[in-house]
Amino acid sequence: MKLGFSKEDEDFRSECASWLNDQMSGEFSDIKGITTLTEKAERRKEWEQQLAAHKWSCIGWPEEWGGRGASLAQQVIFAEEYARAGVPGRVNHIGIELAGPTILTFGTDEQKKRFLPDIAAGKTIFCQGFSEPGAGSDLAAVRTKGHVENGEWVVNGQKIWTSLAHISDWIFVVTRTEEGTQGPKGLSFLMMPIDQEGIEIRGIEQINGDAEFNETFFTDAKCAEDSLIGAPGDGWKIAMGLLAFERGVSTLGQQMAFRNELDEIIAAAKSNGSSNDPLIRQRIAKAEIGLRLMRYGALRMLSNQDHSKVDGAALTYKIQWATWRRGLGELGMDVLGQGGEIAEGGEYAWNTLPNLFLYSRADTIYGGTNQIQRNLIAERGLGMPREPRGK
Amino acid sequence: MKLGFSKEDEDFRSECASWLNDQMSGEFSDIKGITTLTEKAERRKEWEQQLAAHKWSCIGWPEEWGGRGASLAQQVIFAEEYARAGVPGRVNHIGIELAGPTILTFGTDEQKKRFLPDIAAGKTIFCQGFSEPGAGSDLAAVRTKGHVENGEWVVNGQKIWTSLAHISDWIFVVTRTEEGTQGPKGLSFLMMPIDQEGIEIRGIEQINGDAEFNETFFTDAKCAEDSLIGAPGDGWKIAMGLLAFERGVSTLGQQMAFRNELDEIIAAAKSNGSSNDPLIRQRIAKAEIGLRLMRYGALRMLSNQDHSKVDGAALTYKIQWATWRRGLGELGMDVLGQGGEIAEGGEYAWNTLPNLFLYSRADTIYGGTNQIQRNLIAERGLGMPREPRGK
Amino acid sequence: MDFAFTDEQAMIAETAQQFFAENATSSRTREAMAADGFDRATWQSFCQELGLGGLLVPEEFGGSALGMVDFATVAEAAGSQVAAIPLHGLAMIGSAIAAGGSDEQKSKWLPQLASGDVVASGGGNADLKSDNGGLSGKIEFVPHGNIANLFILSDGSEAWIVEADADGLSVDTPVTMDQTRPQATLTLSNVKADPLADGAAALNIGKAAGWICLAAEALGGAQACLDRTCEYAKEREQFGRAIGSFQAYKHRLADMMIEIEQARSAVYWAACAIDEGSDEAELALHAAKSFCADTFFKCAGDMIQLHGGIGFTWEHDAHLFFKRARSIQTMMQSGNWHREEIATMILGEAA
Amino acid sequence: MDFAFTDEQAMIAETAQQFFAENATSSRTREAMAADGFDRATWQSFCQELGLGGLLVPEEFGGSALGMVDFATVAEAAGSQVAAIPLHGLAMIGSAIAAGGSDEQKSKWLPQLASGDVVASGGGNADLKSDNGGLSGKIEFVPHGNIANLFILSDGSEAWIVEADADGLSVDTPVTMDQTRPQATLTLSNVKADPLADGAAALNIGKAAGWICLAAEALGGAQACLDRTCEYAKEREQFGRAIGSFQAYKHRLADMMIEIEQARSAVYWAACAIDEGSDEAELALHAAKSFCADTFFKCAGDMIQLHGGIGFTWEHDAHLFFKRARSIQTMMQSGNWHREEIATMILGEAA
Repeated sequence: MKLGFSKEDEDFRSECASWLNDQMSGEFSDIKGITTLTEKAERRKEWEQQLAAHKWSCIGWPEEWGGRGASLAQQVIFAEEYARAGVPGRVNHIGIELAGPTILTFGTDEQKKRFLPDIAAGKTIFCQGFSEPGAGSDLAAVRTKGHVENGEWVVNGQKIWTSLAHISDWIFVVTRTEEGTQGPKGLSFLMMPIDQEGIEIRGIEQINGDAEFNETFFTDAKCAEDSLIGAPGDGWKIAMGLLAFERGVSTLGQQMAFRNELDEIIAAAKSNGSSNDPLIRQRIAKAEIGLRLMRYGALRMLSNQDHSKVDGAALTYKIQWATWRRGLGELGMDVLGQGGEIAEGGEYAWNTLPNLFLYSRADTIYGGTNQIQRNLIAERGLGMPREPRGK
Repeated sequence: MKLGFSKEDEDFRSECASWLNDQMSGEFSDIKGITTLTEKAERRKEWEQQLAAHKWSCIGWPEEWGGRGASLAQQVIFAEEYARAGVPGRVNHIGIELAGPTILTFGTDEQKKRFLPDIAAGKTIFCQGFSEPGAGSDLAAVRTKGHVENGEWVVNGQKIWTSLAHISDWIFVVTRTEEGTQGPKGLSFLMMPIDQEGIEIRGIEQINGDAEFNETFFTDAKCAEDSLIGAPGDGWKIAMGLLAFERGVSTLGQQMAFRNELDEIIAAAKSNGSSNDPLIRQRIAKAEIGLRLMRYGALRMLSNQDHSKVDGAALTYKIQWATWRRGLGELGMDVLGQGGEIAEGGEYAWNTLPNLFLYSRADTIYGGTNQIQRNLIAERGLGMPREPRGK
Repeated sequence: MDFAFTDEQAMIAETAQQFFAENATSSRTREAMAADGFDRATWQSFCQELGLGGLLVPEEFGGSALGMVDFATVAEAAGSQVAAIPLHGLAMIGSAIAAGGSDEQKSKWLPQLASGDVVASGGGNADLKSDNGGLSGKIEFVPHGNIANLFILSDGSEAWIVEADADGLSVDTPVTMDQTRPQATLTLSNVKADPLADGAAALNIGKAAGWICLAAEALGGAQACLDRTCEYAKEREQFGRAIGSFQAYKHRLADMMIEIEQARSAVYWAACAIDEGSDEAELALHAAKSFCADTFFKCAGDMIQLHGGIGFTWEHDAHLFFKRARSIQTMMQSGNWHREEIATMILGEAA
Repeated sequence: MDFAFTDEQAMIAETAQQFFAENATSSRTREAMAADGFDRATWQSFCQELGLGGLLVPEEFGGSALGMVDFATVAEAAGSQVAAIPLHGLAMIGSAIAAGGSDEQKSKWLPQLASGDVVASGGGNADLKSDNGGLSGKIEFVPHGNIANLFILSDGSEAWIVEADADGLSVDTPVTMDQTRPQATLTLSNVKADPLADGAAALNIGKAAGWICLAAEALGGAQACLDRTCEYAKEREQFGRAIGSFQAYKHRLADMMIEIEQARSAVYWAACAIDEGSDEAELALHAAKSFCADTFFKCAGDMIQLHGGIGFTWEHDAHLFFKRARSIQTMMQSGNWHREEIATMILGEAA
């Protein structure tokens, strides 16, 4: 057990920090510090390509597909330095962290050739079509249907919470391709181009006034027959595999963004004097502890090579960060006091802390609500009997 | 809506306060301030009889059965003054508050004549046989069996958590009297004399070192055939009726005991300086608010004459006080700090606050766990679908 | 001692519930949110058709002189619809003028408040300066200050009536998170101000009325969050069952009810204590404001959570409750402040 | 960077788990509780047969000179059985003497500590007075002070070795709530005391070792509460179903696991930080002690609640965990104190 980084790793840290800082003070200074997912999307696509041009786009991927085959320590370092430098989140997060690894694991050679280089190069932006209205956190309740017609997949149905769909090129969708099936059986995993007549995207306005999420409608939407990943009926298995990728190194980058949020709260508390309030002091200390434990939980999870046992750190990670961040949103507002109620511009648009307060209410919902997470933890982690399904 | 008491009521308050204070500074000064249920049981039986001799034993009962037919306001006042004077809890609480009202409501005239005068007079002490090992909070799972033989009821089985059984004269037991029945059907409600060969009582040692609760074993235990309240099979209905009596005026007396506990915490905080700690101050204020809201919740519940609707205050009362008191136990220990770990005598016996800390862990369990309470609230109070029973 | 509504109180409560359900609809409230946060139509009907504008105003000045308990039932009903109306200002300013105004001040303003012709609000700042009848300074977070015609402003000991169109007064209204109750910033530069005859009495009851209003609104809001979530829980299915049949879901609903029942005791305890001049009134007010605001916030947060994704959309009403709950928590002092007041009563000042 | 056990560490952890499960059984612990709170048989086997008494002791003095990570795995295992052994004193005093003792002090005491022949404990009080080598004062809450042969006592800056049989030292042992770790009161009247060569170094590492011990015990205890409750949940039926199939029950178990996983990160982060001399060590220690103690207390309370009535009996082991958890919360400063230390690092002293 060792927490420190080697000399080589620290050199690597200097290298990426220096490159990222150069970018953020130079050519891409106009996107530095953006915290929302939607702002300046076009410039951020250019940033994806800039990353790719310097081989920083997907360092954990194998070299043959545009990565560096970087070690865990290096990936950790890159994620930390990326966020520390104030670089905005990756608009192709889903392509790099989810679609890419899924194709690497489950795709054919041809599919790898077709998709991976363009994802790595920042030319193909992906989004994710899992949730459906009425199905909520229950992936097995998918009703979007797909069938093959004239050598193409034809898809009909509706997805919801398709984050960033409006700026994406491709979407992966879980569809029910075997008629009459229910639950996890009969689902398939398809990659579909978004720019076609059969796909319509509508933004969903959120409580903070933004519209990062979308509803996506499929009306005889089409994709080539070989856009299927795995075999027909493998959709559930592949989707579950993909969800495991979600707990990868990028969590550390996310944590650095949390670090910035907590630092903003600390600065606000110092500036308005609430840093002298013992109740606020306790809460800030708890938030600090929570963030540190998140970091070391993530490192435990990433260091863990024993895949034969349930990884408790991994299983509890989603609810842990989501709940922590929702609490952080409340802490931020309590530090700001009544002033947190006021938007500074003339519009319904929010600075970091009030926006965190509003937005973080979604954290405990999307990607599996806290309730679903607790079910999973109790059933998979603790061996409790499954919740009976109705009907 | 009116909270103040009338002139007559305030006169009544003076009257009972003065009598109670006389007793506690005079003949019964030796039992003043006792907070456990078990200490000095024999003297406390004498106290029951002293109350009866002065018509203070069951003021809410009709005059013909030894009561005063007192108004709600008067009952409220008596309960408050009783506790304020430092009088210990009633060892015949169950007789006065549960068995008596149950007999009044469901008993025959003969049963009333047989039991009520002696209960009122403090001559018959009752305890309660509901819970069974393995049945927990699930009254419908009762397995203790009763049948009629030679004109007597014969009972076999085991009850648990029979508080005060070792000093009681009678026990009421819910038994399964129709063979082959399950759930709420086929249960009957019997009154049994405790002093007989067929009944054995064993104390259960609790985590605070006391043994207030018992296991009670029935081996061909007997009672007269007319000791059945209601008809055979009415047991469930009567038990439910009895549980409603539990939320009567005596709750206010219980609250006065809580008041004394909170006051002891306040005094300890002032004395050791933790009253200057803003975190302790917040918690004491919250405890104070909680106690006040308990009082006004109880008054709402007692004032409510509209029995057509669910009474939210009544339905939520048990979990509210139990959870509040468990928190009070933790607050008391946090005020005492490390000193709370130390017993003052040379034995494993605890002063009020450490004892409260230990004992209050039972509050959220007996009489229906917090979990069961939440089920009831959601199902009866909010109309949510019932939890499916297994098998 | 009878802690249940009288028949008359029950009737007022029912009338108010029905009125707000019919008038302060989601679409009307959202129209107001998109404009100046004032649902004029509802307010006009409330004051004139329903005649409840004068609830706390003495009969001789066109009111019905009812008590805080009656007012609380109305504020509870308004809160349950997140109505975008200046009820808080009416309660504070109406009761303040009634208690501390001169006869002239009362007869000039109270009838207009009762009729809804004048919308009132107020605020305070210890740094307010009064010089030869001219008031100068800055007061932030004046609820519905953007549409008020009349203010009572205070430096903590004295109180003045200031008209919105007075020279030297400027009213700025930033965008607020809760768009159903905008908060204005008043900047005063030697503004003509009419001192209330008995400022202390006015402030005392005005503050109490304001706290009762917020606590009762919070109670109504919290109950609405629970009611709406219960409806959803019965209809919505997941994993093939109504989500309300899942035990963990049920328990969260139960936890909401447990808090709400206490909040209900708190509001009516405090209202009764004021009406009866009880010496518990101050403690009750601090308890009610802090407890109800926290209850509402918890319930509104739970409402979002228990609705899942849809609860997080602008389209759904959950965020109206959530934002109102947050603003009530911050208005007229935080929960910690109120609890510290109670702690001081019990423990004395901290050393 | 590799935040997983080495093979050797995993082996020590497994050995210790097995050892305590087999030795520190409920019946042995209860025997100790009824007597002086010291399970001698387990302690002897631990030090001698298992040879783990010298875990933190340098090799030249009969120890195995392992690190805090190794020690934490052992303390975790001891905590999971609420073992009635003076491990806390061993960790504190052993590492203190190793770090701050003279060569003579080390060679005199460390081998005896490692072998278990000497049981050590310690405590402090700023009012301790040293006069011509004689120590006077009173020190409360000395864990297992009743059976210790050796103390290190401190006034916060200096530290002295005091032998239990020294003239002028009296040891009183009141009954404590947690009977598996009695807390003694030492009264000293001009007691012969041998100052440690480097008191500051000794105190520094001794405190760290003590915190790690408590945090790791708490982690082990919390995990045991969860494990035992899970077993119960699978066996025990109510309403015709295993109680572990009820969603609310499941969610509480899940909440325990969520906290425990964080507690695990906290313990090994802090232990690593000490072993590696990281500048995060101080923060990590405060985080670990406060977080793990709270986690244990929560889990032990939940263990009682989720067992229902049986969990509240003396016969069931739940109360051993509950009382140990409470005592860990109070030992070596409260959670609030540790968090305030962290707040001071982040925010500076409060004005």
